[in-house]
Amino acid sequence: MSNGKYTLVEAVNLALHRAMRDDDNVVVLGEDVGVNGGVFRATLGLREAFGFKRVLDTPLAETMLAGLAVGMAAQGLRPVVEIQFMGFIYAAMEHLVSHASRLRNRTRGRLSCPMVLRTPMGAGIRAPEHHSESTEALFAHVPGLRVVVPSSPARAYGLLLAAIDDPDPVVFLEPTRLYRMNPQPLLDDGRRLPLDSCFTLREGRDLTLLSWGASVHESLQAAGALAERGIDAEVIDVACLKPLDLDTLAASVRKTGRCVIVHEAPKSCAVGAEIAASLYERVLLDLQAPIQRVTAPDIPPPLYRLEQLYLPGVEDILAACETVLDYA
Amino acid sequence: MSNGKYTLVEAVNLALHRAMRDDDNVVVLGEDVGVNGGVFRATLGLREAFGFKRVLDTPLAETMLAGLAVGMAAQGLRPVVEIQFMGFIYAAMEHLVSHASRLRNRTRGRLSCPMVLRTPMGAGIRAPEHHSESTEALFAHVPGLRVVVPSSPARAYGLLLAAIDDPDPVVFLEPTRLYRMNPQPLLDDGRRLPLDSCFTLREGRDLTLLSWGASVHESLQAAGALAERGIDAEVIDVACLKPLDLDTLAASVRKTGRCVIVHEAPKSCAVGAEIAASLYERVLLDLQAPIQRVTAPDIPPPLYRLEQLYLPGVEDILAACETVLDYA
Amino acid sequence: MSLDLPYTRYLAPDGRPVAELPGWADDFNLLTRLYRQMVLTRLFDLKAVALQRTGRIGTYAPTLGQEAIGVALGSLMQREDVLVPYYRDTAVQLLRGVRMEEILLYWGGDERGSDFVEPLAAQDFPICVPIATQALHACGVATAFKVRGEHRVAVTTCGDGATSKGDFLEALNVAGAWQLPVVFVVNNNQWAISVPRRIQCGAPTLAQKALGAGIHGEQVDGNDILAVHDRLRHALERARHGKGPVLLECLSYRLGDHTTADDATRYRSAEEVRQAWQEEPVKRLQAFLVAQGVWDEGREQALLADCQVEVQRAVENFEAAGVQPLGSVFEHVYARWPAALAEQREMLEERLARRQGGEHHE
Amino acid sequence: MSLDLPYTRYLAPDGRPVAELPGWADDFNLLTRLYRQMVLTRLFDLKAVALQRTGRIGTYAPTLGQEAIGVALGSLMQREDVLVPYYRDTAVQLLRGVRMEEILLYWGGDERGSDFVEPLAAQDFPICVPIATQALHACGVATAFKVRGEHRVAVTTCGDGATSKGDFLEALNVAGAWQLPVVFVVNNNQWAISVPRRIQCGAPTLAQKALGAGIHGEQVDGNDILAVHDRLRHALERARHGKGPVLLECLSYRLGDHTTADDATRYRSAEEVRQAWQEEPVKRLQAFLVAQGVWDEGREQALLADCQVEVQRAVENFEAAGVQPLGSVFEHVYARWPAALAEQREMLEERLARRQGGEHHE
Ligand SMILES: Cc1ncc(C[n+]2csc(CCOP(=O)(O)OP(=O)(O)O)c2C)c(N)n1
Ligand SMILES: Cc1ncc(C[n+]2csc(CCOP(=O)(O)OP(=O)(O)O)c2C)c(N)n1
Ligand SMILES: [Mg+2]
Ligand SMILES: [Mg+2]
Repeated sequence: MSNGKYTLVEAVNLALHRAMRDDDNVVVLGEDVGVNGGVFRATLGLREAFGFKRVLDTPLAETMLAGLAVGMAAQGLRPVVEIQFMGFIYAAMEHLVSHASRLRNRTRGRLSCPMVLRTPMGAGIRAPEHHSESTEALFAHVPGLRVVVPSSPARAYGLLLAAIDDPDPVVFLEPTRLYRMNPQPLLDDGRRLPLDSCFTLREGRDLTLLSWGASVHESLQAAGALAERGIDAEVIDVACLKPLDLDTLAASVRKTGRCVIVHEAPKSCAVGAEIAASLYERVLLDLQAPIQRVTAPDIPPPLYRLEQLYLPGVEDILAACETVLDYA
Repeated sequence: MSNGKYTLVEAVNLALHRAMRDDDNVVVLGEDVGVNGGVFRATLGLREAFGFKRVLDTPLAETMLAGLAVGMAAQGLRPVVEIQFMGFIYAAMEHLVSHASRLRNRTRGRLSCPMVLRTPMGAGIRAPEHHSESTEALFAHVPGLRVVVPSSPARAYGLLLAAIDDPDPVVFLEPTRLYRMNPQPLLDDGRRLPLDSCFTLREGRDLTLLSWGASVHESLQAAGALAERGIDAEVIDVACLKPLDLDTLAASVRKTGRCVIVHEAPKSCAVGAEIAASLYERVLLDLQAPIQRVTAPDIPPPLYRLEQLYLPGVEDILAACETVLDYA
Repeated sequence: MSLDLPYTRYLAPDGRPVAELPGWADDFNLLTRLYRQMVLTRLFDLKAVALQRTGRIGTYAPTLGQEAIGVALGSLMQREDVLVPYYRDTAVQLLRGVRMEEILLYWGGDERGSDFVEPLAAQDFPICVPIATQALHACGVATAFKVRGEHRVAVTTCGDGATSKGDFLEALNVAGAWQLPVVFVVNNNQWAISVPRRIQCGAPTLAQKALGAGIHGEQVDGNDILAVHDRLRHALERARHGKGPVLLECLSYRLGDHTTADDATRYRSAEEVRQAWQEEPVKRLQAFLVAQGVWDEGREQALLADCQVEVQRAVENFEAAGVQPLGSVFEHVYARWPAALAEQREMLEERLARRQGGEHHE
Repeated sequence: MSLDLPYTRYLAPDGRPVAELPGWADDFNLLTRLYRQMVLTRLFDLKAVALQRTGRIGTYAPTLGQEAIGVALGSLMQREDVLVPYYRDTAVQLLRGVRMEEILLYWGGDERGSDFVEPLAAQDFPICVPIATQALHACGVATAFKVRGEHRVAVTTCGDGATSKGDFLEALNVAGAWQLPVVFVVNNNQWAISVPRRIQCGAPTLAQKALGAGIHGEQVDGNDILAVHDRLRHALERARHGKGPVLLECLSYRLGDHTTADDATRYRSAEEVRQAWQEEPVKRLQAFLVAQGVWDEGREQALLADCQVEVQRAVENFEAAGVQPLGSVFEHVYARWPAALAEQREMLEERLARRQGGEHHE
């Protein structure tokens, strides 16, 4: 937090401080979130500032974390759960699918579930086994959930505040690869960002690059490289994966006629498929070329020596851009 | 099983008997699978035929079921787990994603996980809450798994035998709505069906109807109605959702130029999205109209009084067919 | 290892006291109120089964023979407490103010059955079908009480089968670690569908699962409402006053099928069930009350008549409820249906238009 | 409730006997073998940390101070038994025949590290990172033994934190219900990253989690290899002979950071760690052996020199291993890569072609 600049993880921390200060109902819980401030330090200082009643170091159990949050949220608290890595979120699945996402619907609005489940996602930091997952598609398929992935400090701050405010459950996925990259100036003004809009990071007329999470950065780099060749790429951070802001995405592709989707998750049945399918439904006649998906292959994330092979790289994005640009 | 005709659930039962007879390593486990023969009677008679050592009534715990199966499979058994309803499969997720699907990969082939996890899926039988799920997309996204959905007694028989034979983990989803429909003749000859091919149920030249599970039946009915109007629909049971036999699907759509995908799961990020996105990648120029998806809306399955609203009906499929046929 | 966990029973199956009764057991007003409520519950429960048999509701999970547990619990919980029930909780739900017609709506496939109108139940959870998951929700509710410093208790119920699932065990553990104001009531009715108690767990009691979590556990005769009431009262007081959670294992028997979709004769003997009928809670309390001279055939007949009227009225209300507006399927998925998903509502409207004539929905 | 679970300790922290030693404790051949193995483990472990510090492997979970548990276990398991370990099991893995270079490969980001070449470990599970999940795999392995009527034992290890997770608790329950030949070894090293033991569980011991599952549980001083060895030997025999599972809680202390990515000074005092060093297992056994006259400085120096050579050789083998063929990422996902996914291999080949020059992979 030197010189008013913040990394993404510091922005998360700032938002948590802000949310806890503004609303006594916000309670943070998870493994190592208290004294240790989280293994990535996302919850640093919260225990000191808000006490052990609102910053709970829990027993080690992810099913429990999600289940507790459902009960707390139904009581009007706003629990913010940290799952230590996305690879350990699966035990929380039953409570997310069968309860958190439906409590409001099941009770015709009598009870609701304003909880946030935060977790670091993605590969690329030479982490141990099971620490490199991008399984956002599993959540984006579940009606009643929101799924949000910030890719900059400012978006992390504004989206997390909005997620905590939101009256419904939000799965909030924080790309570990970006946690400590590029500190950026940030005003701690409590401003929320909308939870169902994407962010156009760069306007362009020749093609649309759609991405989220850490891949946004390779997409921006690819756009930079294209610009040097006189090609004007629009880059959109999809950011909110459920619900999807298809109107903005479609408008962009309608304009450019060409689209490349970039994500870190394995290709099959990922969120990229939904975006592609939906775009075709909306803009088929405007498309100059088939939409390309630049993704990980359908394999588990390899251990770190080969993880760069798994991650879509700038060259891969550029190759896909060439394909859509050259398509006759 | 009157007159050599079998319902889908009887075909499952027949396959289980066959597999257990042919291979001592096949072991069936789950809640109520033993004395009771399963709540749908899919495991009827197995306990009597193969004894309590190979037909295990278990404590009530789905995480445990999946975890046990991983350990058993690594030891060379071929566990066939029954999850009582798909709505209770989520607790098994961690073991499916982090272990079953990767044990082979993690150990470079030293250990493997030839297990089958069977579960009844889908709505339409006026079942209680949480008994009407179609969340196949959650599994179809996971590298290392196979996901199979039979939609006839013969396919249930042949695909289940193949799933049990398969050296890798298979999620086998049995549409409850079809369990007791239309008994069909079946030869108990042990013939396996391939696990990565779809089934063309009806050939046609005007449009392609792609579906799986119970929706296959509405798709066939729609094709019948279209035929009366002189429209010749090809109907394909996709059946194997992971991996997807895209070659066959693409060939059909290349031929017909029009495609409607029908499934019971909510639309967003479902398997239909992957099929559509992949087809566009392959056959964009052959398409005469955008692919239509006829699905459930993005809502939890309603309790049964309104479940017919949730399920795609024949009229809905016909409307989508009209859209693709009329597209200019 | 022999663990001498407490086991409480006051009344023998024939209603005769087998131990010195607790002080409050001479409050015959209370006891007849409990009795009336058990009878009402039983009649309503039988009616629900009958409604399923004629197709007017869907699958239902009868509470037959297990009324003492829920009636004791419902009569002891305070207004400010929160119930986090499972699907075999008709008895306690009725006492929490959940209306009979709401219970019928729920099992009749209508979400309004979980939108309890009575304020008493306004914070109670709906029936929980995914086994044992409710135990964690109750701990979350109790955590909220603790965070806010409120003297309220979260009470959760489950069956014997549920005690094998991680959720239940994780819940015990966190309840013990945090000394949460939560009471776990296990209705050990000896069966989890077709799976007998002995197959669930190798321990002689389920109550001893409390020990690994460092919480208090004990057993009661779940067919003896005096025992259940007495020990539950202690458990609730204890939890309410910050003295920690309790696991109360109530030994009962599921006299009916698991649900109306089950056929229990497939997996248990008629003899076992006949035996169990000897132990059932309604007759037991009745015998006690008759022996005390505070109950007789006349009162019984009057009670039955009253109950029938009440049940019948509920059935009429249920049948008058009609179907929810079809758009309701979207209304409560999110607080506001996201604009981004507007297309889906249009899809549904078109679908409705096509299906006009109503042949597909009731 | 006071539960008198057994607790075993033979040697005080200074190595002096505090109880009558078990018969086998005069087998100084065995004891010096155990001692040598503990020293070798410690040196290898320190080397692994050093390799991480210089970027030659990734995150590593040191076993410093907990060597007695794994060394006792590894020396007692039979050839036919199966180990289902967690990530802090360098000690036992080495005795199971997992090669040092394999352990380095694993933590160095290379799957070949889980493809154990020694036949002894051929059926052992790889290191398990998702906490407690391995406990169920071990029960599955034990189920296979039981189904086939084999007299083999599945042994699984985990930390204190892991005992809170449903998987562990469900595993205990099914092990008890089915009387599986499985031994659960809990390395209670007092910390789960920054979370102290007391926050995990309200019960005074973790061993008593056995009671709810109806299985045998006990505690040992995990820094006293005589105690660990003795009680583990009993546990394995018991399980092997069909007498049921055992939960053995070994009280130890994590002298190092949780992993090389952790900084334990953030959450625990130097004083606590200093205290814990007084109890550590290597010095304790050494003191005992010296007192028995079977160990001395000369032997110690020779041992250290031998170990250094062995560790150094392993590091060289590790560094000579090179990178796996890149296509290996597809080879083991399925037994055969599905034809339907052929396109994905092509995608990868193109990706490789583009990245030639190798700037993106080591
Ligand atoms: C997670 C989950 N698994 C399986 C089921 C299916 N199921 C419904 S009730 C039941 C048995 C429960 O037995 P128990 O806990 O003893 O309660 P009881 O019904 O006997 O009151 C099962 C297996 C479910 N509802 N939820
Ligand atoms: C399911 C799961 N949740 C969280 C983690 C992250 N994590 C890794 S180790 C650890 C603490 C484990 O403590 P303990 O069980 O005591 O074992 P120890 O590391 O102390 O030996 C945590 C929370 C994980 N690996 N798996
Ligand atoms: Mg029961
Ligand atoms: Mg520990």
